[in-house]
Amino acid sequence: MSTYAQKQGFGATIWDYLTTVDHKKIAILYLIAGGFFFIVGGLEAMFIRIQLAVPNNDFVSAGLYNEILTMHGTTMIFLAAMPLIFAFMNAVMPLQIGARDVAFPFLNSLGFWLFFFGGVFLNLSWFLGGAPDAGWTSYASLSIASEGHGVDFYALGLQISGAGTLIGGINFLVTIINMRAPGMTYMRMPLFTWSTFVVSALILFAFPPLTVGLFLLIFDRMFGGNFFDHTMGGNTIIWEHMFWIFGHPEVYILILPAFGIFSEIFATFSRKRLFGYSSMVFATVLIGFLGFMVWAHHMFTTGLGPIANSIFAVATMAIAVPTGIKIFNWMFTMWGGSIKFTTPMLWAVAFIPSFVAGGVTGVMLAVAAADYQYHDTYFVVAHFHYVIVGGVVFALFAGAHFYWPKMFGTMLNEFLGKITFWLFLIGFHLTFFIQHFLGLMGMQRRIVSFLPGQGFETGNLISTVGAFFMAVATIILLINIIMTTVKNERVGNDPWGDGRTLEWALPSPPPFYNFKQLPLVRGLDAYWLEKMEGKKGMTPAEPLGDIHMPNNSFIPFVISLGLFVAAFGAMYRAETAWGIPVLIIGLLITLGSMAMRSIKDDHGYHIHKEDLMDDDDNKGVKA
Amino acid sequence: MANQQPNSENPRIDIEYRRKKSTEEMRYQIISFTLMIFLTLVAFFAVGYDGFSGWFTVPFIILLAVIQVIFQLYYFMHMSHKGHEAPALFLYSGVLVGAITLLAFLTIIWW
Amino acid sequence: MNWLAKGRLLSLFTLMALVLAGCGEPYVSTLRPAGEVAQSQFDLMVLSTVIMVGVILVVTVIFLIVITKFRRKNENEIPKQVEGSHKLEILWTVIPILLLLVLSVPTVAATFKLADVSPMDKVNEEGKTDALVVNVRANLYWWEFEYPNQEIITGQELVVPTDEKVYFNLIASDVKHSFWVPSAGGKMDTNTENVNKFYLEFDDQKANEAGNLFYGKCAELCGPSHAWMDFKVKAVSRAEFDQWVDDMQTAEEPQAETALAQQGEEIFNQSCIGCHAVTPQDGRPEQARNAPNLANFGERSRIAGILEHNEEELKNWLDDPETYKPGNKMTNTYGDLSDEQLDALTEYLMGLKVQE
Amino acid sequence: MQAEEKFTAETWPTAPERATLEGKNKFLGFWLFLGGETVLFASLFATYLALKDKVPNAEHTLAKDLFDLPLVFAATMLLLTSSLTSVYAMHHMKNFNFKKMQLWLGVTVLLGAAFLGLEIYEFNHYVHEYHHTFTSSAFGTAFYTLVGFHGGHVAFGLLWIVTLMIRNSKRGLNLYNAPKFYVASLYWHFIDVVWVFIFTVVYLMGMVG
Ligand code: HEA
Ligand code: HEA
Ligand code: HEC
Ligand code: CUA
Ligand SMILES: [Cu+2]
Repeated sequence: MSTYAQKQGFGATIWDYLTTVDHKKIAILYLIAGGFFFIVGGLEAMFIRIQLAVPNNDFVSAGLYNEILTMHGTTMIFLAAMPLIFAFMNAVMPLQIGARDVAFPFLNSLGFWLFFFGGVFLNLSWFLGGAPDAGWTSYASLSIASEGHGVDFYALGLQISGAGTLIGGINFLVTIINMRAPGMTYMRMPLFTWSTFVVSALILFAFPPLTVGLFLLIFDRMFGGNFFDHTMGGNTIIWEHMFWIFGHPEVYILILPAFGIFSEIFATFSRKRLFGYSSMVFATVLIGFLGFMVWAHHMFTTGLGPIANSIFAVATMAIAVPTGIKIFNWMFTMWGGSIKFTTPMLWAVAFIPSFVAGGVTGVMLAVAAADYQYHDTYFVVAHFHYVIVGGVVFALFAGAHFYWPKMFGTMLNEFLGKITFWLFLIGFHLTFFIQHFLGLMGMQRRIVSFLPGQGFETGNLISTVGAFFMAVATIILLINIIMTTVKNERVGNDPWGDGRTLEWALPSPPPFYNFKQLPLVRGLDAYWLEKMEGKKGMTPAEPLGDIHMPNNSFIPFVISLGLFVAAFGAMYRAETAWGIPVLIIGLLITLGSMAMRSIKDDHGYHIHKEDLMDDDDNKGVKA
Repeated sequence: MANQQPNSENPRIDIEYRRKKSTEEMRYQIISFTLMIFLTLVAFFAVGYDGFSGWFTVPFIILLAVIQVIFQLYYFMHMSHKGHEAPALFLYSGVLVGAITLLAFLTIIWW
Repeated sequence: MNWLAKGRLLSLFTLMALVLAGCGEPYVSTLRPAGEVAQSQFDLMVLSTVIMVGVILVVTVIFLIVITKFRRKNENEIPKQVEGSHKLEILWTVIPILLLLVLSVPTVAATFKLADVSPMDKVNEEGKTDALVVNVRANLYWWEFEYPNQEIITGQELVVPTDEKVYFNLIASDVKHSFWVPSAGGKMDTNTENVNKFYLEFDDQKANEAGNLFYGKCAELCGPSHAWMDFKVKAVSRAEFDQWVDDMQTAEEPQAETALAQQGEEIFNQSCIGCHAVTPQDGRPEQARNAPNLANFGERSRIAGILEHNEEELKNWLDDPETYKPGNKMTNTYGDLSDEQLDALTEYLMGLKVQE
Repeated sequence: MQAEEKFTAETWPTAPERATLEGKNKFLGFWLFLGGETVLFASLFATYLALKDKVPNAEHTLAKDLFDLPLVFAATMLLLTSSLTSVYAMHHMKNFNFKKMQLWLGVTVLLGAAFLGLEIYEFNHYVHEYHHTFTSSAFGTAFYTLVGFHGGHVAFGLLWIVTLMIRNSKRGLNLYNAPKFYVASLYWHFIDVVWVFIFTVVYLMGMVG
């Protein structure tokens, strides 16, 4: 079963990826799938912007618009941003703590396949009678009333991919707690690892409410339940709470890893250690903690009453403090440093003003009484695209350029990278800055079109033009990726020259067992410390020995496939004869493959010391 | 990765001693089980007995449930043993998030 | 806010207010507040914007210094590895906290003030309130406004007196919507299971500037025609309002004057009366009132909330409501109408007026 | 390798479930999972409490008239006892006594199955005697969802433990399966923890009103 030292054909490579349990390959899978869904979500965004370019436009119909809008939000959040973040976590975090692998390689692969099948399921709705159309928030009264299967696709698809995310979160937590290399204390962990840790904890506690909420929705829509039917005693506000108890932490699940990536980039390209490391850690934890206390700021106009609104308003504002600490620490990391404006650094630098602009509008939204005006207008749309695009997407682009060599062993072209950056930056501000004013001038969000004569024309046109800049920028990035891959110029372990953390001590890409010998960590920025002492690499913490590796497995794919099949059965259960059998078959596939996993012992295999010895680090990457 | 984690147990540890320890622990388990049964009985009686008002009974039986669960966690699930710092941290975080959820649902979901 | 009332801060505020107030149309923009509620929300916006602009300025200044001064000049330079600075860190922890305190006090105050609907609950001897109360019922793409004390009902166009508080009971009859009159004040959701209450106030002078007609919107996604679930607010003086109420209360069964109108009435009574009432005192229960009341349709300013109020558009609407509001509840509830029938109905409907 | 090493009572580690890295990971990962489950059940409890006695009209049975305390008491005793028997099983696991461990696990499974039987009887009773069904009211939906989720956990737990027992019946204890047994017993205790709140919050508080 070993994939060690084999030359592979195309079919074999595919099979390898379908069965891989190697965190670095799973990272690549996440990158490809997440990147694909980003393009899909981006195309949906383009449709939105084209439709809204001029008043009374009929580029898309009203019903279709609602589907596009819902799928844009859902796809971007669940199927693009989160998986892309998971890509970097998988690729980098285990290396950063000096681990040979994650704690549960099998579950890692299961997490990916669940996400993937959930996402595919959700998107198949386009071809099977219509996508969900109740907004990414799927508020209960509308989502119950929505006809067809759109919302069923939403509920079942997110349920499946949500399970994958939860599994991923637990896996990262255990990896960080149990598998740090000797000397890698908590307070020596790089910030990206810290943010992975906090985010995984957020996932652990935020996804169960979503799971429950989705179950309630599924029960009501598909099994005659009455949770949200007020004529039967139900209450739609339950959904709103459940969704936002998940939904608010979710936005910090998106942004904290972005903060982590930027922390690494700022330190690297300023050649300075992170300013105020311990308060950065503290702020990350605090943001995560406060993230659970503020969800009702999305419900100020629901009618919770002034006491609840005031409490949640003040709690929300509090988050500005730890976030501010981070902003200033980043700027003072650069202060006195030696800044090199590489592409990743450009993204990082541009992130500061962009994100601060989005963050402060967040605080404005937290002013409950004023939010009665902002809520559900383009002001909110502007706010969250400023934080999400200006924070998360910038970080993903930065991370893609920064970690590309570590993941693939080649460098993206810096010139094209900079073009992508400038086009995207300009497009981003053009698109979203003006939306603040549109909102204040009275334009609600989620409208398929607007009537002339309200003063919305110019603003919307500008916004649409901006979106095209972003699309072109994204296309240039794709070209860059293709060119780089075709050229295939290999780079060494520390291609940026300024790497600080452990991953840069390994070849690019690292051998599948990561570390031949676990490194001894002697402080923060472990690799930098060694470099400053004139050493080439890390000092090993153990003698060379056999390495235990897990076997590849096709089971995660099959488990996820089973749920995918079962979801179709569940959905068409009521109107077709084949629904129930398919549901049962799907569940049997899943349970059967789970049983197989637990019945067949899988102890993995060993790489022998002797094989490691002739394996030269720099060309040791054959898998 | 087995070579990363040498077995920390001392193989010469006195088996008799271990047996004794473990029997002793089992005795604690039985005691906590008895207490749990007792608490359950009290709770059922408190509800069955008409003399108490709901204002007393409800907090009272919830308190009993919490005590009982603490027994479960610390004795049956060994959270009193060492090496349970991370489990405790995450379990209590879960309890906190859950408690906030419950509080919200009891106060700001009306009627 | 006395403590602000001097010095440069004030001028900053005025400047901010001016910049913002330059935006939008007076009948729809939150930046052109036309009443007490919108005004207090606007004040909060200005206050928070000033603080935020301050924050952004500080960040920008440090940012610009950093990215200009500390560029790498020499490939071999290794800067000093600074761990941090407690003094600085305390500084940027404490200052934001202070700024947020400044912001949260008026926030909480305004939140409580805007939630004060106690006059709604004060009932006089007749079992009515002295305050003006309107029951708003939101339905898929149309609005019903019931004046419980006056015992009249109207649809799509809310009529209110200026310079006094108008209290609202808000509920939805199908899915959730949200009631929003941007220039008069923030929105409030109409939930399906419970009544929400709040108040608005319309300034007389501002109403004049806006042509006495404010735009109202649905601000919660509610289906395909969410974008077109508009309504209008006619803000008139108390005297005019009283007159209107009186006319509404005394309105009788509509009399079709011309022959064409009578023909229209006939068609209407066959196909439409099951849903649409034509008198302002509709005694039917809520569930039966499943279409806008048309008693004063001839005096409206829009058809179905969005179309120009003229015969042409009315015919278009009656001919095919689906093109204008996809998914609306009127489509396909009556047979195809011929051109003559359309003419007749139009004549009849345009004649539905309560004021002379 | 270490995981398949043969042990005797003397060489068997004191904390066999955490003696290997895999075991340690499993142990911690499972505890974290339980942290998430806590939130999951808290959300279900919250939903139930928000919808308790919310019925469309006066003809529907409310919690007060519905619940049958003796039955619940019996179920509670079964589940509490099964928690103790699984403690016994782990006690023997740590003493490297495979036979006794299997025996006590078997008892646990029987008690759990009896509990499940009672629950099914109870649901059936409510449906037929009181027309209190999943679809009859929001109260009904919330009740069956919360209690049913717990019942589902019990059923899954039974399946899991039985699979473990059968799979390992010929092999005895080793460091590869010890964590599996341990984790399954943690799961079983957690089910009991949830039940303690169900009988308190749903049934007892339901009777108080
Ligand atoms: C990555 C995602 C992300 C992030 C990081 C944030 C961050 C914040 N968000 Fe945002 N938000 C969203 C994503 C995000 N949000 C989304 C998607 C929605 C809409 C969902 C929907 O309805 O579809 C939303 C909606 C939303 C609302 C509801 C609006 C409405 O619907 O009416 C509110 C209200 O309080 C809010 C507040 C905040 C606040 C206070 C922060 C804070 O965390 C920001 C903190 C940062 C700063 C403040 C800047 C840096 C700080 C300093 C430089 C220090 C000094 C600053 C001060 C003293 C102010 N957000
Ligand atoms: C991660 C989250 C995320 C991201 C990255 C984005 C990115 C963008 N969003 Fe989105 N957005 C949301 C999350 C996000 N959004 C959410 C949650 C909502 C709310 C939904 C709801 O109300 O329910 C929303 C809503 C929303 C609206 C409001 C719709 C409405 O209320 O009616 C608008 C309108 O302008 C918009 C625009 C955009 C634009 C222009 C981008 C751009 O940045 C996108 C840029 C990317 C591209 C343009 C890629 C395109 C690439 C190509 C075209 C390549 C060509 C193809 C090939 C070569 C094959 N978004
Ligand atoms: C099922 C009930 C139903 C029937 C029958 C019906 N309508 Fe309607 N009508 C509605 C609804 C609902 C609306 C609101 C549509 C919207 O705005 O979404 C409406 C709107 C209108 C409007 C615009 C109202 C306004 O206040 O601007 C007019 C005019 C109208 N209908 C006339 C008619 C005529 C004429 C007929 C008969 C030929 C008719 N309706 C039959 C339900 C009905
Ligand atoms: Cu009604 Cu949107
Ligand atoms: Cu939020």
